[in-house]
Amino acid sequence: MKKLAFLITGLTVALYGTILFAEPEAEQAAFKSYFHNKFPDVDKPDFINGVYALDSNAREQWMEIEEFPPYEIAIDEGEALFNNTRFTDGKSYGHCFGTRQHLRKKYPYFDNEKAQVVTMELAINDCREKHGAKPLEYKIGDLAKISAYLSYHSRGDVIDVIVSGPAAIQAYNKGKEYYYTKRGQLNFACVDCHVSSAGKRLRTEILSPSLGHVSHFPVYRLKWGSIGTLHRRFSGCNSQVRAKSQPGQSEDYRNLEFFLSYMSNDLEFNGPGVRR
Amino acid sequence: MAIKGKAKLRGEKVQVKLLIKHVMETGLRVDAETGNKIPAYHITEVVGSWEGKEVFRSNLGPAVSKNPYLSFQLKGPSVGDTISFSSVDNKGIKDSGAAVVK
Amino acid sequence: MTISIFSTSKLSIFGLCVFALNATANPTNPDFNALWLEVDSFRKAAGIQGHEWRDTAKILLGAKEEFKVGNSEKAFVLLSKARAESIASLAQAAREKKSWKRRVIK
Amino acid sequence: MSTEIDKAIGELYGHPPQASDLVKLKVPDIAENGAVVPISVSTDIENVESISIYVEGNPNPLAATFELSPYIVAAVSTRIKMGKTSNVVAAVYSGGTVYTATQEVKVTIGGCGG
Repeated sequence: MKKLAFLITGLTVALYGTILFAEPEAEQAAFKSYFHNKFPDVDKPDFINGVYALDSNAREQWMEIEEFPPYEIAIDEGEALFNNTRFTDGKSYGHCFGTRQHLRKKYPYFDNEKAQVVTMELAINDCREKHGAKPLEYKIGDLAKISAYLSYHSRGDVIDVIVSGPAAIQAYNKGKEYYYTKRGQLNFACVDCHVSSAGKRLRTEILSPSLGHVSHFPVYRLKWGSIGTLHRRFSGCNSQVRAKSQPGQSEDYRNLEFFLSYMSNDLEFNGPGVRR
Repeated sequence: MAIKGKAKLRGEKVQVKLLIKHVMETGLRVDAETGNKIPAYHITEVVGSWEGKEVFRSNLGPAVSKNPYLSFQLKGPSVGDTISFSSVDNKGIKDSGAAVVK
Repeated sequence: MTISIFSTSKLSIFGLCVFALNATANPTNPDFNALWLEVDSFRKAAGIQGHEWRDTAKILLGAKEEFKVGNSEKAFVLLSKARAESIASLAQAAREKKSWKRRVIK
Repeated sequence: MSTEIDKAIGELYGHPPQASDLVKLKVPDIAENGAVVPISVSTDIENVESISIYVEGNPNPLAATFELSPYIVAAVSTRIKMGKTSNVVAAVYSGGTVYTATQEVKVTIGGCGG
């Protein structure tokens, strides 16, 4: 009898698990096929190039800038920071991360112990704090440079975010809710600009598709004149719809990154990038 | 060295590209906090040399983009040669860099 | 002279209207601080739900500054604007609790 | 071409400009962002001594000059700032003559990109 109860419990848990999983997987498939159907002329892997996958005039200028992109300076500076920083305990970033290669694809992931989404930028500051150093600013500057350097050495790796277990699914769902929720005085959700309106002009801009959004960060934006992280861009989006933006690595932004990255699974990382 | 250079042999020509870290302040922008104009601060001159000879010279104004990019083509250098660069801005601050022809 | 600067129609819907505000011409209206605190609490309530708007806090600060320098009329105009914003953002938060689900790509 | 640019070219080279198909100017019709507009100038004209770039709408139209040595092929590129839609002029100086090419670049003010 006890055995039977155990078995039933086990089955229930397994079944429950399957149901929980089914949702993100099905949502990912629907998300991808929406974009594939909307833009049948775009090669699937090309979605990592954002708006440049859709607009040839913009793509040509972008390619010219990519010939010798301004973010190369940031990569060099990020390399120096990553390799030369010695914390007060004598340790370096290498003690936290080991190799610099293929790091980007480990993030974002759901850390069950910490019960939260860990992004690469969060991990960089965790490393600093673990070794007695002050955390860096999350949206700009040195952290974005280190991120650029590490992203550069993960180019070509494939986005492979795993959403597994109830806590991770909860984080995914929170990210999803954030993505689809209207905010700000202009009453816009991420989905309003970057799904049905992707490829359309909003004033002078062509709106980029959400599929592949996370692949090319951090980016050197011509508008910024500097390199910035994904969360800097998130806060820019908030601000553009006149919603209060959040600090970098806020729980909402991390969950959003988790959701968006999962939506772009199987695409390649190609950061850092140049964007207008 | 903040001037990053790349030099690639393509056929008979060496394609030289360089990127210089510089704010290239136009002198027209206004500091939002103080209301004062931010003074012009930009690179004025970039020189490229090969085997001790000056082969390229460019004068830049503040209308060149932040982190200036320049590209030109050279006839003569071969793989392994060094092309060196130097720049100076309107405060007299100098910078340099080099690229080996690949 | 009495100027009604706050629209009360929206307020009653959300049960947030605890008073009908009629700012009087008295430049040292003693209620300003209480009203200000209330609008600020609306702003914070929207913020907790992730729905604070970009400029509400700025407008509220502006209202406080104007009141401090004795520019009461301007202060109340700004406070009214902040109030409208914070109430609309609370409404947005309430509405979005469910309506985001309709937008999920399936 | 504006008299302003004529004047700037006259000041630099001491000769008036003349439009020429031999000057190849490559700029976008619509700039992605006025802060960074890629521009390339090349020509088959021989013995080029100098190439210069002008932006009509900028307070100081002369953006950059390139002094060429015999080792240089007359093909240069850079990136320029443009405050508003205006003509961009490339001037090529050879043998006492200034040859020019002009093209309009539309500049739209940035909003959200990504």
